[in-house]
Amino acid sequence: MEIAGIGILSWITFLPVVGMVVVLMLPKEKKDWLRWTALVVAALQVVLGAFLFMRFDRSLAGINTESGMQFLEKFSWIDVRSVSWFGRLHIEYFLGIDGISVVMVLLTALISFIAVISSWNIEKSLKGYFALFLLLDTGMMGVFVSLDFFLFYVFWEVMLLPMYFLIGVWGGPRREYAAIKFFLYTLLGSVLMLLAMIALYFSVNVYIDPAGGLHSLAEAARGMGQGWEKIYTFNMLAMMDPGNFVPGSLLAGVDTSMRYLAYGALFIAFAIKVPIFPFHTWLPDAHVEAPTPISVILAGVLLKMGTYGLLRISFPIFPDAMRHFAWELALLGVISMVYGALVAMAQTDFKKLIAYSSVSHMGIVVLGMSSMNTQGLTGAVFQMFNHGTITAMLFLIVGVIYDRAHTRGLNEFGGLMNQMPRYAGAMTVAFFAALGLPGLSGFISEMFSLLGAFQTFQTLTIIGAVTIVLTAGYMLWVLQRVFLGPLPEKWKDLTDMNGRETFMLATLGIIVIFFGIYPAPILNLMNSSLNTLAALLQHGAPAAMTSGM
Amino acid sequence: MAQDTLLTVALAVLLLPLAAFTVMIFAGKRLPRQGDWLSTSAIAAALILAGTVLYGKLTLYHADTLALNFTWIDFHDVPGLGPLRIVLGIALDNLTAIMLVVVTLISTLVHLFSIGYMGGDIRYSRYFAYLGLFSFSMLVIVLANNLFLLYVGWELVGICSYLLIGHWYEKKSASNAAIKAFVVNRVGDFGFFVGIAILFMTFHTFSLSEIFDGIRGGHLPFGSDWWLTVSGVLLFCGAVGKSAQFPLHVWLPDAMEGPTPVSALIHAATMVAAGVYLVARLFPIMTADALLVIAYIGAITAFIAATIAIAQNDIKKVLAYSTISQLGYMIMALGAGAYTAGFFHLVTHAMFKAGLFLGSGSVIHAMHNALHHADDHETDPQDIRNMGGLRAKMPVTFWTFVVFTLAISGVPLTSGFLSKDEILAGTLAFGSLTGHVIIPLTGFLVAGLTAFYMFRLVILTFLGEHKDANRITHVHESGLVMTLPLLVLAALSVFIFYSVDPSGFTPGWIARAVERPESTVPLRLAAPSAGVFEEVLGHVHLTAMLLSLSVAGLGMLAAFATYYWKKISADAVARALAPVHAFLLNKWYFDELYQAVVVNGVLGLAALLRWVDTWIVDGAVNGAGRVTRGVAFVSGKFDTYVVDGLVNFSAYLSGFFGLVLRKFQTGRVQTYVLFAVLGVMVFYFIFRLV
Amino acid sequence: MGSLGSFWNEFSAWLPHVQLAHFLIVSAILFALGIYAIATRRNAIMVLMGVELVLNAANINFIAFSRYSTDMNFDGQVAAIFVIILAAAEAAIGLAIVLNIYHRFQTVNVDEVSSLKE
Amino acid sequence: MQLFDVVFYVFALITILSGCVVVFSKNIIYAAFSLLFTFFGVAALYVLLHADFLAVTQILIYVGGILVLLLFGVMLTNNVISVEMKTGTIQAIPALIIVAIVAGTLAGLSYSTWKGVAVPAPGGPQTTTGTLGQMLMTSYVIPFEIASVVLLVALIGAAMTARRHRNS
Amino acid sequence: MSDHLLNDLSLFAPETAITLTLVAAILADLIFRRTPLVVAALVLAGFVVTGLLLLGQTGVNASIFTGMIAVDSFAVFFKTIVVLAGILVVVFSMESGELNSPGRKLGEYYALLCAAALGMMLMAGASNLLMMYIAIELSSLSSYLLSGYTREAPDSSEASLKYLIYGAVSSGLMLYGISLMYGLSGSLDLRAINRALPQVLSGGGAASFTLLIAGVLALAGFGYKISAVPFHFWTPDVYEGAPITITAFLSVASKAGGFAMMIRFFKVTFIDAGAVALPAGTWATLQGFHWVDLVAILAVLSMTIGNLVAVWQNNLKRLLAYSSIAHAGYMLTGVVVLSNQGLAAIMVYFGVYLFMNLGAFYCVMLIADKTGSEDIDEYKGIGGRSPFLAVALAVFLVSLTGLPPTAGFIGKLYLFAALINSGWTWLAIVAALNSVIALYYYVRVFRNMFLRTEEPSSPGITLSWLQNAALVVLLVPTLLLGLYFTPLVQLAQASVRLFGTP
Repeated sequence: MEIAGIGILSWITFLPVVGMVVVLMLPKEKKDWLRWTALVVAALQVVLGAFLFMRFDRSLAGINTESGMQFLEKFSWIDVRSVSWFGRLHIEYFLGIDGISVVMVLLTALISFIAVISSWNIEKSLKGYFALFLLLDTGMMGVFVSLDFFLFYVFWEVMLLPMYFLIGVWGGPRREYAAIKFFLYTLLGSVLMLLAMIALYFSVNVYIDPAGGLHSLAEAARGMGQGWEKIYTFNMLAMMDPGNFVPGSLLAGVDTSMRYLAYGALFIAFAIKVPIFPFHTWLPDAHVEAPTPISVILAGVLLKMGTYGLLRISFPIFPDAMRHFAWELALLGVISMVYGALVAMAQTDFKKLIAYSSVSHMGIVVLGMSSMNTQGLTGAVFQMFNHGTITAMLFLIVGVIYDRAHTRGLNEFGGLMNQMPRYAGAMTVAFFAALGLPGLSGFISEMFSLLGAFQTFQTLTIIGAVTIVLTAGYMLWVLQRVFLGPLPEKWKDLTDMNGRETFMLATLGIIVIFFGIYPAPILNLMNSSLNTLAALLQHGAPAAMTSGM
Repeated sequence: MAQDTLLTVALAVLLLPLAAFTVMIFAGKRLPRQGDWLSTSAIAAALILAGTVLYGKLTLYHADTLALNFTWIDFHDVPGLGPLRIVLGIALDNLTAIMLVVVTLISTLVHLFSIGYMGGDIRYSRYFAYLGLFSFSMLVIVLANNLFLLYVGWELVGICSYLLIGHWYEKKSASNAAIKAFVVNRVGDFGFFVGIAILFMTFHTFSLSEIFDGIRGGHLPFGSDWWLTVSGVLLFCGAVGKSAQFPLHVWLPDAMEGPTPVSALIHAATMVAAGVYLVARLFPIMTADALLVIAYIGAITAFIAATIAIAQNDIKKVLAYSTISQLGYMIMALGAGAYTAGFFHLVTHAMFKAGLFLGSGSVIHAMHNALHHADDHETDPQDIRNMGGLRAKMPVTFWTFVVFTLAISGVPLTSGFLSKDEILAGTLAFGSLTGHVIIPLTGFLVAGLTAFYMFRLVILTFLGEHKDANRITHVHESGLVMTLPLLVLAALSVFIFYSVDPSGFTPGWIARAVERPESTVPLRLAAPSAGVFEEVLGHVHLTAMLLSLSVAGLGMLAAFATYYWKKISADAVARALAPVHAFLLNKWYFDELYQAVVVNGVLGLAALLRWVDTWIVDGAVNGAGRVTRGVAFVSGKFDTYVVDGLVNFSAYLSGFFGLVLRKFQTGRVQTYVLFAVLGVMVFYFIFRLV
Repeated sequence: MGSLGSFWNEFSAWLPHVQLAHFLIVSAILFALGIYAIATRRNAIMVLMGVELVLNAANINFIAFSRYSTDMNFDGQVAAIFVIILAAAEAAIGLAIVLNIYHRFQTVNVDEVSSLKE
Repeated sequence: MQLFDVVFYVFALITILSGCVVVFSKNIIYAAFSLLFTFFGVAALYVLLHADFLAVTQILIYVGGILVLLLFGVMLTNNVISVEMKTGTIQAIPALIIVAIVAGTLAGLSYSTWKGVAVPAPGGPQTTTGTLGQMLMTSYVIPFEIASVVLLVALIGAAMTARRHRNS
Repeated sequence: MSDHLLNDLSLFAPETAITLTLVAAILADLIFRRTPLVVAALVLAGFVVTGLLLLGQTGVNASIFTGMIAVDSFAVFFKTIVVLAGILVVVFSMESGELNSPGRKLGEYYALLCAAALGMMLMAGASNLLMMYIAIELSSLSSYLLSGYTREAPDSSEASLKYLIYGAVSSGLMLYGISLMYGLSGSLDLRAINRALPQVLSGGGAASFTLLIAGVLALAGFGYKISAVPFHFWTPDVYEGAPITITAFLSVASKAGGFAMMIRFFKVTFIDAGAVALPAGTWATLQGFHWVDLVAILAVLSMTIGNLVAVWQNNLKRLLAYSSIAHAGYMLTGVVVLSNQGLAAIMVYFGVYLFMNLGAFYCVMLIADKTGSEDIDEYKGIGGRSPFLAVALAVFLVSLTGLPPTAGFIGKLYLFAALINSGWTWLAIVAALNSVIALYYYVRVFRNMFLRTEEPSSPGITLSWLQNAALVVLLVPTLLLGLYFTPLVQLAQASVRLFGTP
């Protein structure tokens, strides 16, 4: 699948970089040119995303097999052939997607597109803004398409700095604090990930043939070709094969304390991103201070990177540790759910409330994932998508009102329902979706997450399900405080949404409703992948892992 | 008519209101007359189709269950389970067919009534749109053959209820009531959901018939009898919420903040009956213990609500509590095993209670106009103490109201007599079978109470003298669009539509169409079978009828004695029993209790956690932070000091150490030299020890 | 106590007969004195004197080891020569810098030359 | 105790005591002059260790070069006429403790490690000069050359600093 | 004999070249008094020639001048770092406002720079304790003079004096340590000491304690050169007081020499030649002296204290000084690892550190030349006024933090990899957490540059073409090596060979 000799995944990932270069070359004054460049790039990404969606083979599973991955691109990137004592360092530029990542790629393309539109009224140093924005876009996309851990890590980190600046320069009054908090938190997580990655690297051996193809040890045992060489690897898929672990290496074996430690390090890295209680406190600050489009990106895509990381890396590579800590994981998910909901309830700042609701909603994802069965995983991945669209809507909604009223105090509003009917319509869809109303996409994912989790952890799920009451409580309460009741005198002049705002919210709203009624198109994408993943998690290591050591 | 045709028509019944909703929500305002005709005709068409379906079903496929399924989500080959599909679909049995007609009928009448009642409302088209959505959602519940769709419809009717209760959201009380309704319902749904989760986990399907088959095959949740009962009770929780059963009944009276036709449709006839319908649907999986719980919950609800109704003065509140009480009746009936009677009462109650609400709506409408005319904004148009003597001014309303009242009180020749009588007989039979005599006792007591408070309502509203002669002159009978529905409902409150035999001894067509389904639970857990139950029922039927007639008569007599003939002074009684009266007037203090315990508890917890989040989780720094910064409290700028993070904490710590360490950098090189030498010696001694 | 006593007996027997360790101990004391001078004297020139003491101490070590090594190896002595040369160079540069400081600050008190800190 | 031992103790005492004066004296002139004795004492120890060339070098370079340099420094930076010749000490107490530990440790270690080494290496040339010269030209030629660079640097540096004084 | 000597001399060509440059610089200074640029150009050419001569030594593995100096790939690598740093610093110096004030001649400056470079190159190659001492002294003496070079600034003189005193003590301590080593082993040659040590250590307790204190004293000398805690105290003061060019040179070249020497000292002296059956590329240390733990503690202290104190600095030079202490700590972790992998990691780190650290100092210099201040508060709004310079500085700082896709990440990656692969997980965790702390103070600079509003009146900083070119030269490897680091890694892996080790 190539366009002009370059694979489609590379296109979708690096288009923003191209856009960034264009933006940097444009003169500062041509603000509309800058905006349109970004928009065109984002739109092209959506087009490519649509293309991926159509051409994606629903029957391939992916997860831990290369043959199951699609749109593969694989080139040798770094290849240091040298001394015996280090071995050959071979890092691949390895892109590919399966059912989990394709959903995230679509989400990223979509949310980026929306966020560009929502950036239209940003005036301050527009050039820098879009340059950073597009770099961020590449980072996010890259995380979801890379299958090489090293590459994954690079993309993961590439996204940090633009985010820091986007919050720090274009944010609210306490932007510096929020930005540095975000940066430090995330970096703390990622250095731990780095260590785990290195530990994995030195634990996994594969054979490389002269053409650069990798072969698992099992394959090599069946019949080694000429000039095959044993190397360590960053290849995630190789890491998922327990047979590739070097006996006696750091992470070899099953249920060893080192494996738990590495899993824990990865977990913290991802948990900070999700964020899972108690690593969540950067989120409210970052959200509150970030400008609207960045909040949208943050909630819509960035948080997903955490859960995606768990699904893509932690679970398949450490199924044993995952199983061992599944209950704890579920517990944290439940705490996030209930805690996030309760704290949200006590907020008076609109944006902060939504930020905490994100904690709660992402908790559902975590709970669903911890279930280790298809229903729960499906719910979780679908919830990732839905939370992306729904929370993006919610933040856009806050942005709309903030642009007009310059305040986000929940208690300062009221009665906007009549004043801004279109706005009210969008808001109704978003809020009802957030509280899990059937017919809207959030419901299905929450339902399956909980149903799946219930199979594995009855008591925890029951506790977690309390949030369906709490969420209804605070969401409707917000609705009441902002939209119902009499309209305060000072807001008599608020205008309804303009065409641009309506377009964004309508697009997302339609998606939310469509997938709420008929989720099959998106569930079909991930189904076989998640079945495979569930099987991997349930049955864990194939015989090679237990007997080979 | 072929099966497929029948199902297609049923599907059309389902989709017509949805189509109306879609058009109305987007284009309603731009249509002529804001599209009320569109909604009304859509639902009327649905009614006709529903009638066809009912006829076709009863005549052609009396004993069959027709189903239409489609695969909604295909999980393919799920590890550990094999192929898993989420199959959704609709099923058409007699119960469904009847419900279809009931729902569309009431809905059509309410639409009609609303044209008059809601005329001139600022959100007129929106109102009709929501009615359409509600009808659709309710039909989803009715038609669903699986728990998933049931739950979907369940939530959707909840949200419609929310939207419609909050229709006049400028009033804080209205939006509060809307939130309360939804959230309280969600509490019930929580149990419902867990119940579904248990069943799904056990059977990996949402389909009711498959679940029944599974249980019949001896496959129990967690392999335990107890869990079967629990899942039944949990599913029943949904009904507790939706049908406003004790202890979640508190939302329904508040829901009267919505427009009266909405109360009639949603909060009297259909949605609240969905709980009853749910229990009926799930009857086969209920164990004897679960049924007992259900019966008791129903009885308690019926009793509490009836007592409260006596002391209420708001016309709609009285009706609301009456609804709760009657719903308790139905639930109790189902719990007792009087399946058919319970369902039958659902149908008849739908007619006369909708009628009562619409009648009250007519009264309120008239009162409202009169007060408006008199430029009186103080007087409550819904307070029955401000009414009286409306009979002459509103004859149609009055006479239909009387019919409805007779029906609810169970006076012979009305539909209510038929259904209520059967319920009481059923409870009596249950009492004699199981020894739980409190159930029938409550049943009879509540029957008496019902007659009493309903007649109290009629007398205070329509009979006697009006309080304000000036005002009464401005009271007028409502227009045809409002009275017509009343007349229709009044007609439908007569026995003849349900059974040719007014005595109730020969079962009517509904009773024949709807038979108690076989229980699927293992025999050791099941309630006495239908056959056994019927037999006992036959023995006690006459007794029950006589008893019910006498208590109803007593109730009526008491009402007349107190409020019409004034032989007994209501005030004196109230004074004599002041604590009881206050207790009843304040609805057993449920709201206060919930406010104090649940609402404040949750909000308090939320506030506490917010505090914890900013202080402990996010602000572990502050213990230390305060020491250094001194007087965070005094400064009043609490937040600036408070909102720091764990990151700040570690940053603080590292900063602190940095601060201390940099003090070593004195600028005096000789000190550095000394440190270096000291360093050497320290290293030496440390490693010497190691 | 016994071990301390036996140590003392051994030590007092060892003390009068000059051997390698005697030189080393003198060197150690000289070394310590040098360090003390560097660390405490305020006058920069005194500090430089301390440095010379330290270097001398090391030289005593080198030469003593050279003398007492089994093969009379001269490496130590050569090292000492180089140390002396370097000490001279260091002293020259040190003095130049100190003079520079004196011109700049009008003092040679090291502790007064401490504007760079923290 | 033989003569060797007595001589050793005499010079060792001279070295250490004059060293003490250098370190503890309040007057910089006293200190500078007692440094002279220290250097002499060390030179004498070298003689005892059969390092005659080094003893001479010590006297020539240290006494003739370094000490004179230091004295010039003293003169240049102190007004000799004024009585302000005294220089105080700082942080004496902590330094004393640390330095005592250093001395104790080093002396103790030297004693315990080398207390058994009693016999000097046998023979060897009577004078060391020739051997040293040969070594400097063979195995130590590179250090020797580098040392010359060091001296060149010292020269440049001193000149640079000195010229700067003139400029300013 | 003379053949031998000639051969040795040919292998000594780079050092000879730099020595000749030194002499030439002095002469040129006397001849071309009016045109100081000539000296600069001459020295630059000298450094370049030295560099080219170094290239010719690729693959050599020899010991010259009777074991005084080793010419091996390891030494060549570090010499190259020194020479590259020298070239860049000469380029920096050519347009430094601080140095090129009217009426100042830079002849001695360049000559001393050559001398310092010579000393550092010798440090990299020295395989004899005496040679090491002389090399240290040569580089130190030149550095004392260089850091006191600017006459107007009293800070500069003060820095010079402090450096001198601290340096004298450190080298004195080291010398005493060397003398004890000599006493224990009877030799100054590292390999001879290595051969003698097992017998010494077998003798029992006292000798091993003496070896311990000798090692610790020697470590004081190394620690001072690489500014490791607790021998780091001079670093901030000297870095702040010295001319920025010299600070930059010290922070890279001096460290490079120090590390090379330290590694050679520990690896050659304490290698257990008798150990068998070790995996390729790893080696064992002699029992009886736990220098590995010692260095590990030194590493932890250096990075932690360096980072923590850096948080509080307001002067950017001083901040970078503490950051360089912390970086020394990171690199020390590589010494802890007893394998070629650790050495390679240090070298990779150095290859990267050269560019990023010099780059950071260069940016600071360019800004200070304009604003006259190194205070972080003065950096407000620079991002708006001089975007290229600010972005360049940001890239260097990001790289120092160790975030991808910059080269600094590769350095960290290799160090962590070496640590984890050899089981030093806790050390890796400490190092990783430290890089989070480091972010905190680097970000302060970003914040002032980009987040704080600029004062509209302040003019932008215009750079000459040479300065722009120099920035680009530093910027390109900093970014490129982050994405494609094969050459650097190959070079490092090829350079782990130390003469006299298996």
